[in-house]
Amino acid sequence: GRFGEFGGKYVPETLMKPLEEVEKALDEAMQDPAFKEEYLFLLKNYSGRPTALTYADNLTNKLGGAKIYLKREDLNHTGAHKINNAIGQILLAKRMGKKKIIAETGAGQHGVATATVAAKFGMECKVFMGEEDIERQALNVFRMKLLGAEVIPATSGTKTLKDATNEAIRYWVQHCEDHFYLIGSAIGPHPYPKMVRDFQKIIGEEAKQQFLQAEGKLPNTVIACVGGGSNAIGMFYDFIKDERVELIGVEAGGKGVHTQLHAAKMEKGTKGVIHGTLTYLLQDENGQITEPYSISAGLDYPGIGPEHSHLSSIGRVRYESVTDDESIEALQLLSKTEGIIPAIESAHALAKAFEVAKTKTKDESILICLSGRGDKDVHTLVNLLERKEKEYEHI
Amino acid sequence: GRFGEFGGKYVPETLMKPLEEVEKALDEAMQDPAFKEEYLFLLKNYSGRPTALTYADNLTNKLGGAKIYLKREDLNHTGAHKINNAIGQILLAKRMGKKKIIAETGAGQHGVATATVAAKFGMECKVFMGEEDIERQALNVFRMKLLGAEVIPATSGTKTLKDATNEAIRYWVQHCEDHFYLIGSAIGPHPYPKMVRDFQKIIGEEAKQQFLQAEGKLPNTVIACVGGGSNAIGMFYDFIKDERVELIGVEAGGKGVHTQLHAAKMEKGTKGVIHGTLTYLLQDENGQITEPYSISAGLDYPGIGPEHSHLSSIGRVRYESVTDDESIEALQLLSKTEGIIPAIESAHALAKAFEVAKTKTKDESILICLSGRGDKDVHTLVNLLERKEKEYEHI
Amino acid sequence: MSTFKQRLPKHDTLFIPFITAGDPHEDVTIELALALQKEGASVLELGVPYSDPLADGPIIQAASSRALAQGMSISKAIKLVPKMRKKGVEIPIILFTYFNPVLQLGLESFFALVQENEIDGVLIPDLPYEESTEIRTLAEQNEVAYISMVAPTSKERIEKISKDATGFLYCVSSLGVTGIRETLPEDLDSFLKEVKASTSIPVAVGFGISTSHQVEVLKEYTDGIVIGSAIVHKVEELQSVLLNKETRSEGIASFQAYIASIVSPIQKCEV
Amino acid sequence: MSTFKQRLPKHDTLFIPFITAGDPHEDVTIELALALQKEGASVLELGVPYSDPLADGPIIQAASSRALAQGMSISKAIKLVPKMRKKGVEIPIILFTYFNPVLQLGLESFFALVQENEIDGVLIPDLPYEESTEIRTLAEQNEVAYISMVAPTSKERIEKISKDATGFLYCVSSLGVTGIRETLPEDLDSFLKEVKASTSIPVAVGFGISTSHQVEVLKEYTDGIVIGSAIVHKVEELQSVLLNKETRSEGIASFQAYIASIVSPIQKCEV
Repeated sequence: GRFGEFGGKYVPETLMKPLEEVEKALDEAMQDPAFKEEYLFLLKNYSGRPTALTYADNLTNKLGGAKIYLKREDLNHTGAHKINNAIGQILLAKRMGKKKIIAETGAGQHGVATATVAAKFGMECKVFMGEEDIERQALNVFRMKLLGAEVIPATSGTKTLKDATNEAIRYWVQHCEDHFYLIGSAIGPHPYPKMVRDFQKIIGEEAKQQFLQAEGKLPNTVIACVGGGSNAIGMFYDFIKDERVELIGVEAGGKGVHTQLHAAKMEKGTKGVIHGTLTYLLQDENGQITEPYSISAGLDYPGIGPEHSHLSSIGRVRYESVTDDESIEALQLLSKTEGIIPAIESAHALAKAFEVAKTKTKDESILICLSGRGDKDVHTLVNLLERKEKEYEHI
Repeated sequence: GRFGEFGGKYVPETLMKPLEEVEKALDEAMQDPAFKEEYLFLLKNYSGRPTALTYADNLTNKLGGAKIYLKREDLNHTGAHKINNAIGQILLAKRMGKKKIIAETGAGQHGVATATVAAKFGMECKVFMGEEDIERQALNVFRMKLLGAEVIPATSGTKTLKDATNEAIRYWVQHCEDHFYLIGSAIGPHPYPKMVRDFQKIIGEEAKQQFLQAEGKLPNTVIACVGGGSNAIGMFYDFIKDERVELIGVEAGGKGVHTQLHAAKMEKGTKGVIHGTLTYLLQDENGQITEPYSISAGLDYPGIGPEHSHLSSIGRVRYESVTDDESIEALQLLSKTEGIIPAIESAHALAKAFEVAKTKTKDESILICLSGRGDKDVHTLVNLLERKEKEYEHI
Repeated sequence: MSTFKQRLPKHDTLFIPFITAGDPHEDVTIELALALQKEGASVLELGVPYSDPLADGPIIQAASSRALAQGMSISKAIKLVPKMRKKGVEIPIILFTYFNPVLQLGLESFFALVQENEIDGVLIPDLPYEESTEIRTLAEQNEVAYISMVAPTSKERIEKISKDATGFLYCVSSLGVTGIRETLPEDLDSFLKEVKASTSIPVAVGFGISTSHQVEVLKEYTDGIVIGSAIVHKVEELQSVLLNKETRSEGIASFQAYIASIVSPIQKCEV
Repeated sequence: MSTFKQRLPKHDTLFIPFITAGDPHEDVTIELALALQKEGASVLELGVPYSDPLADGPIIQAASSRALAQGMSISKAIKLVPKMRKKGVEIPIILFTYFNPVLQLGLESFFALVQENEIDGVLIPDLPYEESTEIRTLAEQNEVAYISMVAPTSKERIEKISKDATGFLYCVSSLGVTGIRETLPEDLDSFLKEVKASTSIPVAVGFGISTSHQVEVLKEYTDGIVIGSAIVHKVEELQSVLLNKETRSEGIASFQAYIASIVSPIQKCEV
């Protein structure tokens, strides 16, 4: 249950048995061709995979450097990569005979994905969500309810994703006998980070095939944004063995990593335990976990998936950060030149990729994981851009 | 330029030449394998086609009748079938050497699709939208702007889709030399209804293939909602020759076709000319076009595509209507049982399909065009369902 | 022979004004028609208000809305004509209407009404040549002029349109809808020359003409000048004066003075 | 031999109260410790407040927040213990802390601090058996008891956990986090019997115990009873009285009375 020194199971004893059961069921499922078949069937016929690989010709010409390719996870059912994992885990829950699902959510994307698969499988679904996030993301809350899920406000701590996760785990401790906890990112105690990776690695597998078909060779660089890191690990995994492919994970630099307002765990965090796993995280000198910040609700999580910590420690993946402003600029640029409004999360990967593209030749190419669509962020953007306009007027 | 007695070109003389040019360019393009290839390339690599065919197993079991299959146009880039046509027409515009695009939009879906392809092709884009709709659909307006389009308020008449279309046509009359008018539904003067059909018929072609693969036979019934009717004609077209397949178009019954508040052109309309085509439409005894009503912004258009009028007149397609309330119920049912939140437009087709399914045996099957996703409607639904709750409390 | 030709005055340059029936009131419309005749109108274009006037700019759209709010309809507009005749309007009257109201009456009934009510011609701006075969036949049978339009984009279409044109041939001055334009296209003269060469009936030009200067320049190249939006705009300005019965004659006088100022370059006397 | 065993009073049934260090103030914590000893506490569980206390219910979470707001930290909590000793607390003191604060100190430094400050045991609720090898070794080297937990879900895990347990073995009464429960699981007795059979060290039960009735019933099946949330809840109730120096002794008296009422079924005297 480790990735190098990272990972593990740092949970109350009560959860050890349920975790062992998940692990055992997962191992068996992964050996069972029927399980994989059903997983792939649903990805194709329910979520619409394979997702497209889009060559951003306009943008490539505009930047004048490396060719830019986008892996279009935004085209999945519910609008992001989250569904890949939700489908995998709900199939496992079904296999384990569970009929009740728990999930945590920040901005609501994983909550919507979980509520979606729970509806599809006729299961009861409880989504824990910070009280503050419930207010900020009212539309996603409504979507979850429409899908039949119960949204439970997390009122402890900072009332955001971190605390929603705490509450979900606490609820699970109490109800582990008949509930399956469907974690949304490559975090949490073993076997979750591995399981989430295995249900997300289809992103990179598909992208590699599609890229080879389009270009006849591997990309020079693969870039993905990292909050907990599920889209990134899913995108990177199949490329890890291709040593000449440069892999870059992009964290949320918020207002800048020199300030307190960021979510750059790799750059500014230290090793510690969060939500059951040993990894890099943001904490104070006493080991109290601190609240991260990012304009992107999907990236402001204080920890990072343990496999990323490992990939960083062995130097296979480079982790960098991008600020709020840089990500918004990238979002606007992609919208205007390619007609694709990306999620603000994904726009972090784009911002880094655009920067890198300019330093490369036209023979080189960059593959970016466009993890989700930006429709969910339009509210945030309206407020932000209106505020910017006003600030500008004041000058 | 006719479908039986319907269709034609009822436009000011100034537009006759531009229309002839569009027609000529279209005929040539359709003969050109390179054109079709680029169209299909973009559908695949940009919009993510083929869209999935989803078997709604839960729902089928729940209703206990015919098998229900959903053609998932909601999985397209930008969230609806609109993009199929927008891609086709912008390719034609490019072929004709045009660099400026005009479009009309009601709820904003076609506006977003047009702004999207205009961005992708580096073209200037003006979207005409009723002043009232601009207010009601602020998020879609923002999306269009983010994509670089200019949104021009239509301030005449009822300030909704009908008038936005009038304004777009007037603008086109004035600027037809360098502008391409990208119409969003199977309406307007010839060759638009035919062109839109030809760019949408991929829906039915794909669905038929997928259905044959899944079931080994044709569906008994194919159902689609009809506003202007582009998703419906796209879905039906490839099935028209399969005479044993029952085809049903579903119009918006609004508050009921016995009231004034509906958009049921086939059931309650009469023949006339609207936006350059002869077809069924809603009008008063003096031939003044009246304002339709539907909870669905995409269905409340006073006319219907002329090919539908033809298909109705020859008895090949049956047109029925579904009320606001029935569509919302269907929307909720699909969300809760299949984890798919459909657009309110598409929910009209669903409502009719569920009704029909119950009357059929388990050996029979129904194929429904799920024309778009419901995310865009969440605002409407929140308001509606909150109001219903309040009404309920008052009882 | 059509009544159009019989009624057409022998003016050197035809002045063809447009007003919307029922704007601001049908009584006023009658008086406006008379006033226009007094100021030398050769032909009157009487517009039927329509909910979706595709070929019109904002000024005539607004007039349509006002007239519809007054309850005006195609039948009522047609029935206004005998009242005009009674009051002394002798020039040809052309009914300007979109196609849909005609269709709702039914083509046969429409022409029966038109003929019965002493209307001399019909102009349907959204019924291009190719869609007008039946209506042209009916017009001919009913001895009603069917006014055809040609536009700067018409090019090789001019020939076929001209060939079947009756009454006068309406040249759209520039791309666009009706309205007031500061400047007219530079190549308008060559376009008009081409059209004139294609037909023996009078050629009139319209869309955007609003000043006496424009009239002065254009009369060299054309047999007639259509003025719509400028006139309708003046009616809108005078609306309240015209609606009030006590001030109406005062309003009509202002209206006439305005018309006189625009058409001053055209001689009123017959040739 | 560990200091835990040396300091453990020979009570028939061990009463093991839990309080959060620094809630509502570190001075109060010391007095509460003394008061608990007076009311027969056999072992004191001193909780280190933590930002993300996964194993705790709302009552102890709230106490953590209050203590953190007071500036409490793991080092400060550890350094409270000598002050308690100085005031007369003689029973074993167990530091209850989540793993992350320990990790930030570094395991070696942590144990050095623990030993130096006369702490007798360590309980880390989110460090299950499999992850605790290193820490158990260090605990042994430092002669500090490492308190292990078993839960109703532990099943076949009980054996290996028991084998390596030191101090006392903490049985979690039911699935869930800390808190006050009206009823305890029906099959708790058989679970406790099974655990007792697996070890020679005392077996204590905790999670959810809050009434003298529960204590009465449970003492038949267990060597000790842990009471946390009920006590912390009382502290929260008395918060303002306890914070005010003038009313503090009054508050401590109320606190003691409450404790006495819960633990009444347990004899205070040593066996």
